[in-house]
Amino acid sequence: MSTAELAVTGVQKRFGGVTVLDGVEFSCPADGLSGMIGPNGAGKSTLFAIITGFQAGDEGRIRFAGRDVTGLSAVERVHLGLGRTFQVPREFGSLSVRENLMAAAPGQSGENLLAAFLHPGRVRAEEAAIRERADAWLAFLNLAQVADTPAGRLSGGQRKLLELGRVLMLEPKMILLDEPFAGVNPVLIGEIAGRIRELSARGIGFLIVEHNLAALAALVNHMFVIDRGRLLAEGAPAAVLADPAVREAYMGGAA
Amino acid sequence: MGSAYLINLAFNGVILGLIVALAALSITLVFGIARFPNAATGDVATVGAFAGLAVTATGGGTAAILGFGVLTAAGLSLLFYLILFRGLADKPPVASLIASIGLAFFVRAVLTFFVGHNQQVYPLPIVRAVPFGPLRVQPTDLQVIAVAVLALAAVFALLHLTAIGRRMRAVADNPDLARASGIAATRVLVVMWLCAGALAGVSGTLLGIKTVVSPEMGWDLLMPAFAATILGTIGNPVGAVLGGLLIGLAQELSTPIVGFTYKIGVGFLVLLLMLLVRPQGLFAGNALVR
Amino acid sequence: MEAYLLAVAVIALIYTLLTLGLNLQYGFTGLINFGVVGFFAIGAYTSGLTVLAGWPLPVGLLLAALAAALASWPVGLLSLRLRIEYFAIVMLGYAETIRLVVTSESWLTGGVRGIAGIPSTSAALGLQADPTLVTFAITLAAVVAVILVTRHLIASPFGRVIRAIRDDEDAVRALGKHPGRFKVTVFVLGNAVAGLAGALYAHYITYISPDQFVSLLTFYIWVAMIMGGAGRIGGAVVGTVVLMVFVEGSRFVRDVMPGVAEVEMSSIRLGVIGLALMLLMRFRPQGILGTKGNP
Amino acid sequence: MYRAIRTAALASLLTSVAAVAVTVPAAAADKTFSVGALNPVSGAGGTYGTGMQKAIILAAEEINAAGGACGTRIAVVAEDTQTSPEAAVLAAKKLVEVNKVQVVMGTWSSGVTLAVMPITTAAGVPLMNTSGAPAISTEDKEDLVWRFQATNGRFGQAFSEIAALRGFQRPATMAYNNASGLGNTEGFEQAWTARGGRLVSKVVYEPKQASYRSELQQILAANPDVVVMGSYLPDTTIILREWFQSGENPDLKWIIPGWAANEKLVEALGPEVTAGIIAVDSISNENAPSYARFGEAYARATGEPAGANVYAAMTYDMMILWGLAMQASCPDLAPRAINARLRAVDDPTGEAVYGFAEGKAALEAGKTINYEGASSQLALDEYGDVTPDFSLSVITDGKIVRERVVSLGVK
Repeated sequence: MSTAELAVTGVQKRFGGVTVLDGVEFSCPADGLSGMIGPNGAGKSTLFAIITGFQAGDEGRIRFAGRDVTGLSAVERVHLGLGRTFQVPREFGSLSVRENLMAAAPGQSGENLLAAFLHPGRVRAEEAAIRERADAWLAFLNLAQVADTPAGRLSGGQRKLLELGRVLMLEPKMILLDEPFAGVNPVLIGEIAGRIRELSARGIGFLIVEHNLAALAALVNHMFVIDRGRLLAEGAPAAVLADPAVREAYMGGAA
Repeated sequence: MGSAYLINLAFNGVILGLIVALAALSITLVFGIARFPNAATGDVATVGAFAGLAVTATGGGTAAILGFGVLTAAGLSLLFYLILFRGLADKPPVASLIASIGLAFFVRAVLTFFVGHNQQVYPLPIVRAVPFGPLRVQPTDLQVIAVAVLALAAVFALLHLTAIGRRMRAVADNPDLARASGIAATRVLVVMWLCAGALAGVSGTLLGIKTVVSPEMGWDLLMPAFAATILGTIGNPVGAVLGGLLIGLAQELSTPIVGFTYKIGVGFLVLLLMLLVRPQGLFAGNALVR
Repeated sequence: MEAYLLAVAVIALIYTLLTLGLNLQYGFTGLINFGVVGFFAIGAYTSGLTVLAGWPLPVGLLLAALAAALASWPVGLLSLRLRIEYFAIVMLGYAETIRLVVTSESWLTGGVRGIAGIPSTSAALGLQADPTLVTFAITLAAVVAVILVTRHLIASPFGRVIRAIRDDEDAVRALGKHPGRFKVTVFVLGNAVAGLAGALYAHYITYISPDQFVSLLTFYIWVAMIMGGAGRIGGAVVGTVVLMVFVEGSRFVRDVMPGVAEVEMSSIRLGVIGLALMLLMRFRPQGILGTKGNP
Repeated sequence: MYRAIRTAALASLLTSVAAVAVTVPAAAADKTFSVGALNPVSGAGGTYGTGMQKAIILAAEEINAAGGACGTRIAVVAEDTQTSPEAAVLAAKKLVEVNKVQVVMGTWSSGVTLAVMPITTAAGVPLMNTSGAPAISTEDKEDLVWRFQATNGRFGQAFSEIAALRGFQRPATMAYNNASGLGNTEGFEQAWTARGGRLVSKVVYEPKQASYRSELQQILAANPDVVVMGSYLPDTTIILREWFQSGENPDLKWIIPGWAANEKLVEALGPEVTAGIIAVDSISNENAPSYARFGEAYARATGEPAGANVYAAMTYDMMILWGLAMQASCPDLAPRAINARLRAVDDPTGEAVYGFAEGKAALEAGKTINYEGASSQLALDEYGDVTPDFSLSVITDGKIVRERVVSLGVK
């Protein structure tokens, strides 16, 4: 068991009388490129929220980067290098695209009110550096031409890229993407997938929840299938998609 | 300061609490379904009380006051939904909250413009209290209790025994459902606003019977009603009623300790303490459903 | 005429301070503060009592801002645990409680009788000049200072985060930043400005009593902020000017239109404020000047 | 045709502007003295403000009809305090700075008077008010503030006088938590304990409540024989109804200020509940010729009896007294000079006069005068406060019947 991994053991979650997660267990390498699928209502979103610390599970443990993070807040998990995006992009609509990225930069002394007034020189120098990094990521994500546009005016696909850029400012070890392809046109899907592949090659890990099975299968190396709150199958994408149990679950889920 | 004194204080608290509970129930219904705290609730209650006054001019008694007051308040509540709150439904709840404060001011301004600031009184006979052991029960108290309990029972029956009530609870549970089911949701909202207005009307007329009718009475009722609503968890009808009673009791029973000027603050203090311990309200759990 | 306009301007500037403080909280950070008048009152009483006790005016102003900040800190912390609508109502109650304390603790505040004979700004500074002029100068300086500080703050990394919080708090958390720390700071800061405004008010009117600190003032300030456009510094100034022209203008309307029954003026004022709140929320939530989506 | 109408309209507009421009200097040449009427036309004092303003104008007309004071006509500029200190401050600034008034009269609530005082005093302009708060006397360092209403404390003294007259032994007090409510009951307590009596219980209550039963319970538990109230109409209505309904202490008597124990109270509660209530009010100088003259003019101007607005008589007296002081100060019409003559035209040793024309004639004849006002005999004391009489009325069969007039006596 390597320390550089995300491991989920025995996670349970109930809402009222409904069991949403029923002892999910899996682990994936923190520098790998993994995908997660499952029919509607399988509990993916809840699991995602529990892994990132936005919800608390009733039972079970989450380990990340060699630590038990179960009791940590969402903010603390980010500090350990676990980044996330949202299913529906949650850009800061009134901030410009560049500001969205700059806001994400960690460890800014200008975020301290006193420092913002007392050490203008230091804050200015930091800002210049942060801006440079933000612009570099914007160029990488092909968003440089909209850097000064309010984020609220971007198209759906651009918002997905923006969210990715924002997470990248955190210099995370691993990023959890929640449906990065949902509502994005095929051309942009290709572009987003290309960026993810390149980032993965640079050593950033990904766990991607997605409904677009074809696009996901083409992107990831390893796939998990969740159904009725449990891990149903895992393995190479082709093998998983060929698994009769998985097909059954998807048929059943559709009915 | 014997037990008789305390029993009487507690009884006062219950009567006060019931009137607050009715307004709180109105607020909680609106919050559970339309998703914002309606600050105009108090002023709808005031209009109900004034409407009751209008029937006394033609010789109406308690029943006529209540009936007409409740009808007017219910109609007004629906009207406000149609002309104001419906158009705000797609904006953040804060927009509706601020607009409802504006509406409250506007209603009060219209009232004071036409009837002035002077107090009015329902011309009902004043009857002596009947002693029950140490307790002195006034006939109006019995009326207040009976009407309040009836109104509360009617609302709970509506919510739990009728098809539209079940749908109201479903919408309260899941706001997306409201969006998905179009026309049905409109019917739910119409019934809900009528119901909320009627409850405010009962609260206003009962307050008028107990005290005097003045344009400011509803706004003054609003703070304790809000406190009761939060205390019992916004959107929870049982909680709203118990919250109202709790605030009434806490205010009156605290007077031997904190005195009379601070007793209004006690309701708020209870609320603050509760929020520190249980930020989600006393009766957490999902909205109107459980 | 100049002196009268100057007097109106002083009140307008004091309101502008309140609007600027609220704008920082709601306009830039999305915090709902329905307790503005409470912190205004704390500032007024703190500075009034301090200067009456013989301390110099700057100490009074400073303590006023500090006291308001201190009083808002615990409720600011509470705001982090509460839903936004709960907090809105809690703040209404908090302002009312402050008024209740001021009313009841008469050994300190004079109770319902209030405090008379508070030294005016010029008296407190030992100047012979017209108190209105001195208050005007100090208040104007305060407004300019608050505007400059706010602008610097909004442009700073701190300001970027609070604007991000207004747009989406969960997304800020996903970036590894605690929204709470920022929200409490902004809440306390905005209320310190309200406290300062209260102090200037006390030394201008020179008499304060609980009756002067009712929730209507809070809503005046909300109207001013929303009219000018939440999240716009210039909007706070414009909104307050529009409000003052309306409130004071009604005085002159009566001279022109004697047909309007005079007793009903207060009803009309309240009604117009109410109508303005409704119409703005319904049709121009971004304010009179604001453009949609780009504050 | 259309064009002609427009030209005509324009021409008439221009002429009217020109006319205004001409009349202003003409009026100035005729010598006018500007008086600011600063009354609570809207807000809580709205019931009285309009009448108070009318009374000032009536008095000014009376002075002008008598050829003015010291050959000078009085011009009244009216403003609304909105019964709010902040609005009043702006109104006062406008009066003093824009309209250049040289005296301000008619502020009503204590908060307003206390807020306006520093402005008028700084401008050297006297201020005449109808407020009750004692602080007004102590804050008036330059003797520029004059009070035409009984202080809260004097009301309390009157209550005590009446309680003693009626032979009560065990009084309790209930006060609405504001300056006036507290002033009345504390004034009573002071005067009563000075007589060697003591209170059996006292309660201060917050207004705007649905029920005062808990407060009442505490009072009734002490078994008082009379409750002295510092209250207003709505709370008095509720308290009395709850007392009656409770059936406790049915023989209890109530001493209530006149602004709460009035026809409206009887209308709200009926004759049975209100039977025996003792209503105390400061009264106008009802038997004086000045009151008769004022009452007639007031009724003609407003269509209401003078008795409906006790403050109107006070503001009337302000204007008349000021006019007489102007006459006495003639030819020096500086505000401070006139201010210094106010006591001189209210001199107890002087010849009693009941109107401006009469007073002016006496002054011109070189006599010392004592203006006997419509609101009271005035008798301004060292603080500039008047000493009015009080009425003791008892509600009997739903009617408010006056029993006697109580004078606290002039020091």
